[in-house]
Amino acid sequence: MTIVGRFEIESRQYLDVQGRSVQEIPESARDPRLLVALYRQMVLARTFDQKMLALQRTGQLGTFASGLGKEAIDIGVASVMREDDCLLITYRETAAQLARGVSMLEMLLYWGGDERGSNYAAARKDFPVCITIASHCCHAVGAAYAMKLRGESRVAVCMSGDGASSKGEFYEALNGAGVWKLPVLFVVTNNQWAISVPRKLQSAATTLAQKAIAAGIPGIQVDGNDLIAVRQVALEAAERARAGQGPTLIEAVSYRLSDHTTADDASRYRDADELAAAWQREPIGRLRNYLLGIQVWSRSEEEALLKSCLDEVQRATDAYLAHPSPAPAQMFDHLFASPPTALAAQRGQALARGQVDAAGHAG
Amino acid sequence: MTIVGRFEIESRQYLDVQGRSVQEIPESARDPRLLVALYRQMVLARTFDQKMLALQRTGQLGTFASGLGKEAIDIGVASVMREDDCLLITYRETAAQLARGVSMLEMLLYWGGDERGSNYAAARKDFPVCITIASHCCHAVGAAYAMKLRGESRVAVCMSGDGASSKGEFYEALNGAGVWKLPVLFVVTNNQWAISVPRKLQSAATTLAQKAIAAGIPGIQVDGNDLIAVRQVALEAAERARAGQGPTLIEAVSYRLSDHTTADDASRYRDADELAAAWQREPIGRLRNYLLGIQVWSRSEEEALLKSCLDEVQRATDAYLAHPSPAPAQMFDHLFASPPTALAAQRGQALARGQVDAAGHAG
Amino acid sequence: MPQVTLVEAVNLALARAMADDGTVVVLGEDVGTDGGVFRATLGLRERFGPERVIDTPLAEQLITGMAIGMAVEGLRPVAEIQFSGFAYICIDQILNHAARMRHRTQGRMGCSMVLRTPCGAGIHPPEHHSESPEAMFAHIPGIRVVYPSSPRRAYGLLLASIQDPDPVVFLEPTRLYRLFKEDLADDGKPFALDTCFTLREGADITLVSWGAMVHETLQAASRLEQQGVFAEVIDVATLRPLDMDTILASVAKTGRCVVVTEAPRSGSFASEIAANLAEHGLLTLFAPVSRVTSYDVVVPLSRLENAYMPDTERILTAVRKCLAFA
Amino acid sequence: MPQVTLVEAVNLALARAMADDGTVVVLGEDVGTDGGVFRATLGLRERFGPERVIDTPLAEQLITGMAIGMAVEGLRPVAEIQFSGFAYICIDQILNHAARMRHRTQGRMGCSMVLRTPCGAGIHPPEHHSESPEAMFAHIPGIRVVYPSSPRRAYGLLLASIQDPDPVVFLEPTRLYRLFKEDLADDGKPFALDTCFTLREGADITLVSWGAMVHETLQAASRLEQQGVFAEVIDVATLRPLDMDTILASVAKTGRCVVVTEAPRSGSFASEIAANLAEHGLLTLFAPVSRVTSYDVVVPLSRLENAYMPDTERILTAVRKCLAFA
Ligand SMILES: Cc1ncc(C[n+]2csc(CCOP(=O)(O)OP(=O)(O)O)c2C)c(N)n1
Ligand SMILES: Cc1ncc(C[n+]2csc(CCOP(=O)(O)OP(=O)(O)O)c2C)c(N)n1
Ligand SMILES: [Mg+2]
Ligand SMILES: [Mg+2]
Repeated sequence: MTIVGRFEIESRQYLDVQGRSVQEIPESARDPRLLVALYRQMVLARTFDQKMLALQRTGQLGTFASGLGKEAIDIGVASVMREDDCLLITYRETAAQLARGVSMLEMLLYWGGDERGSNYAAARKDFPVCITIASHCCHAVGAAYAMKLRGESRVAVCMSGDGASSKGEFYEALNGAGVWKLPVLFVVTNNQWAISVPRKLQSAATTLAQKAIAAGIPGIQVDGNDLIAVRQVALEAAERARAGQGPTLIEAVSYRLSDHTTADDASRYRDADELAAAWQREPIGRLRNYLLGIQVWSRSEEEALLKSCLDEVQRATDAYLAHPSPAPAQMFDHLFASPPTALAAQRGQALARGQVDAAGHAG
Repeated sequence: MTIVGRFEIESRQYLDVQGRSVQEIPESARDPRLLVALYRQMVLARTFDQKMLALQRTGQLGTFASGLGKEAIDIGVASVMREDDCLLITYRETAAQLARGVSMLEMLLYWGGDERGSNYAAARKDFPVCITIASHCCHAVGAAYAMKLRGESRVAVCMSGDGASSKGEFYEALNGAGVWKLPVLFVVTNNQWAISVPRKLQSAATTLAQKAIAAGIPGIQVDGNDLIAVRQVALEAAERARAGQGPTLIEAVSYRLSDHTTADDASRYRDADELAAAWQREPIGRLRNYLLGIQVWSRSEEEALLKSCLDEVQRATDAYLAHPSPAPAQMFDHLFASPPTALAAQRGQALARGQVDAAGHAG
Repeated sequence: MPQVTLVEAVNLALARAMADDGTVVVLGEDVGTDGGVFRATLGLRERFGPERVIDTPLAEQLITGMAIGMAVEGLRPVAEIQFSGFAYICIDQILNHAARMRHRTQGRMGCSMVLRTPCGAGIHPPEHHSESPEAMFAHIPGIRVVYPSSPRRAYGLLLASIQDPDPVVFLEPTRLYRLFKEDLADDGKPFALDTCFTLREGADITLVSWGAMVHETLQAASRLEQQGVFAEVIDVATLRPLDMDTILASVAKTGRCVVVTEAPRSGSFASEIAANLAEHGLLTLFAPVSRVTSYDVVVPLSRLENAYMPDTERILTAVRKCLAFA
Repeated sequence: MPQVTLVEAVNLALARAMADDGTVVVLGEDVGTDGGVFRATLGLRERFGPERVIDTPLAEQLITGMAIGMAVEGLRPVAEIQFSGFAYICIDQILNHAARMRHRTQGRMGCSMVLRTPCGAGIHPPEHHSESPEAMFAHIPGIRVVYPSSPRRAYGLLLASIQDPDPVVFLEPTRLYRLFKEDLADDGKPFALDTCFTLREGADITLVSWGAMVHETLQAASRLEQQGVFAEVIDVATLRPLDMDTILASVAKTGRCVVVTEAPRSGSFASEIAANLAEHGLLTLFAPVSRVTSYDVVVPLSRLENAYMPDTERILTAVRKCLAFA
């Protein structure tokens, strides 16, 4: 029998579910200050996430997709990015955005239904939230192509879900990035669910990392609840990318601890037991145990952190609730770089109507 | 290092380029009458193909995509299909269609620009030519789903090219067929070129068979110039499919010996040497040598075959050239099962105009 | 008779069609265990099994292309695209294949399938969930485009669409899914797929609309009646093939017409109707046909949704202008 | 001045844009070594290198999506879709992303890209190579749609499209690619992207068209002149944003209008123009606006192509009817 191709998919873990190291901690995670800083980001992200859910429940925010359980993936991946790299996300990467410098106010505005929230003051190169699943994977290829063409050592990082890995564009993007050896990291959060569709109905592939083989690029699985593993795997991929060695697909295995969005009720389609088991593996407690174990973190620091996170989130919330409403002109003013005259009449009409609305004459 | 997936891609060959067996000939190719019959089909297909090219050059046929060099793939694959199976093709599968019972007249009409050519008298279940690359891969999944739902032991066979394997729909189809374990054979003719784009620019994957790994389905490479290998690999896949064991991806490695279509001039973008080398591997001579070697075929039978093929092709050509032109009503009459009244006026207008045209008053 | 919402009517029609015809299958993202994100397919999986109520991978081209393959092979698939913004990717398969299979094979193969998708703005959702793509679909020869605006019409038109031997794009007004209820007999009776519905008769002006905007249009008509103006209200409902006869007859009577749609103005289906009126009804028109539409901008996020969409007030303004024209 | 064909003009504009601006890149299937299946990109790879003239895998969503990513990152990509029938799959990326990036980010990110594709019937090609998708693109807020009908206009409009900071869908009339030549200076001068071209002046009737049909429309105008009828001929060329002012001014003068398009009738861009004329020009119209279009059927294979498309005769018939209307 002639074998013309042999492939292996590795899976990486450094911390077990109790937060004990199962193999030597890599260089990238040996600085305790860094680990503590990343831990702080994870806790802040979760605090913010819970606040967003609360705001939604009280009618102060639109539909929102919680990132509960994926903090290690977001923060681990963001931790290897440089300021001028470029992040492309779906709707569940609030934690990564936070780490990238997108402000809480901006995210609140966006999820509150105001486009101004995507005009990030920092993170100017990061793409806005992409709702149409997997379509942004192709954008990442284009962005990375531009970087490579200009000889930059930047990378594009494209995050998506297990559901996204079934879309044609996901595959076209991986394949294209492989052809041109582009500096892209495709990070798939396999949280086991795409709304109500379980992982096994998305694909007969036993891992999602093996989707890389179709594109002839490296693919690796990582424990997505293990910050150290995510960071290390992302770092290796980013270094390869910056060195001109092309793209990597990273499957980060985790679990969606929340409902799909605030419009969803996951208890309709999944077991309480499965959810309870998943909580045992969640990333924040795991890293906390590790930090406590190596004695770079204490219960009192934990308490102070929680309080400061709550304060910070509350300040952003107050700013959000006090933020002036968007004006109807906003619909028109950035549609084109310079608005065509054909639109001027419609703009006038909308503005006049807005004034009527404001004066309370119409619904 | 934890390995969570290991994969191998096999490549199959029975006849070397000289037509000598390199391993034991499988049961499926031991009946000399069958092999001779398949050989006859290959020669007939090539004769027909050359006639189509000649007709095009003399303005009697539209743009045409020659199947020169892929006769073993088409005939080998078709040879494992049952009458009530379903074939889905692109534009280069004239040989397969011939083997399925589509008449030469029908194919001439189609390539001559007349939809009636796709109303096959036999092969009623076979899909018509699909020009939009890879879109038919999803149709194959749907057809196979219907077969499985009804508990039939039929299979859908979907043929496409190396270029097609870069399309999202190709991948979505493989992935879906894998999820439901559907009876589909995806046969990719890797003829090294997609118009002017060489195989290595389509994908960094070293084989196209490994695209199956992304979908969690079996993938295998086969020498597409070796009829015996193609038939055997297709048979194994069809048997698995009929037994409910799901889809297979077959990469049949061959070479496009012709220009892309009659509208193309391949000498603009590829080496004469590469082409000459590919001719050494072509499938018809190889099988002929084998048949001559095992003494089930003779030079005189060859001569008689060539003559009968030319005759048969000429008869079809005569019938084609004598065939009445389509009438404008044809545009309207099968658009819907029962034409909406809203279209009646337009139909009347077109028919009236047709009469004017016929009377020579307008261009 | 039970009172049902529009989305319940869709559910009843699906259940009825599946019960009556074993070849009907439902497929899409989350249509199975979850019963669809809007619950349109609720209970179908329990009743008809996972083989006929198919949770698909997240892949709209696969969903549409599979439905085509199924239809050619003799099933009657009803595919759901979860939100309208993800239906644009299906145009390729619908236009290049579903719409052409019968013509391409000169009748050898048909494509009896339905592509359902919730459409329209006004429910304050995330981006891409508020689209009005009907004009694009209505430009495609070889398909039907249906867009009901009440539970009863949703039920009768969906049954007819599933039974129809040709492909149907079936648009559902998300905003009306649960806005009001109607009596529904669940009698399995399909409606005609080529006839507009005259919802209200009147001699002063014709108001033409479809989808969720029918709601505001009816409200405008009520307001007008209080002012002594009697508007005829037509729900186009079957955009393709378009029943211009009913619209032309109404305008021949009223001499004035306002067409209301939630889609952006340029190239909207309101333009098609206005063009037909101008071509075939010019002599009966006392005033230009007015189109009340959304602006030619991207559907904004929720905070500006109301400023974007037409409302009763904008319809009334157009009507007043039309009535004042001399 | 050299005489060039339309496809040569496209080639010259691409070369000029690439030479003047190092951020311009060209991508698509077979655009590199082969110079494009119609030779629109001939010689560019030799001159500007394979990094800027990119042969892509066979993947239209990748091509379009990549172009968007490139544009956001500051390149000016010109993507080629090989034939119009394969451009429908790009609607999703164009509509959901290219058209929205600037608005979505409130100006933070722009999307300066061009999507070129050859359009229209009449060259006897295989299926899916004869489409007229302009109405679908012209319905999308946030993009420009350009459709030149002569070498000079192709050159000037393509240069302008590449320089434009926003996304442009640039449709090229395949049938005119080599039909005739024009003098062309290759002076790098862009044309305005929001102004119709009045190709011929006349006071009796306005003929409006775009793309390859401008050719038949001009022929009709010549024939009419022989009969003493003076037609004003307008090439819309920039369908979006639409310059209605020029058309309205012409119709205010002539009082009669025929709109000619190769697309199937229902929902065609001819309907948009007719609707606007009926709305804003009703009082100046002596006769209904007539639309000369293809039928509402699938583009047939080559043997019936001529029976399908409008021709000079059909335009003349419509003109006669329009002139006779009283
Ligand atoms: C193209 C497209 N189809 C459908 C949807 C609706 N939808 C939103 S989220 C979702 C599931 C996504 O699952 P996954 O990719 O696993 O991401 P997760 O939500 O688990 O983070 C679906 C179907 C969409 N947003 N885009
Ligand atoms: C979706 C789509 N894009 C582009 C084309 C134009 N086109 C026709 S054949 C071809 C190359 C196909 O290559 P491959 O799949 O390898 O098949 P081959 O022609 O080699 O048999 C292209 C780009 C098409 N028909 N469909
Ligand atoms: Mg998921
Ligand atoms: Mg090929």
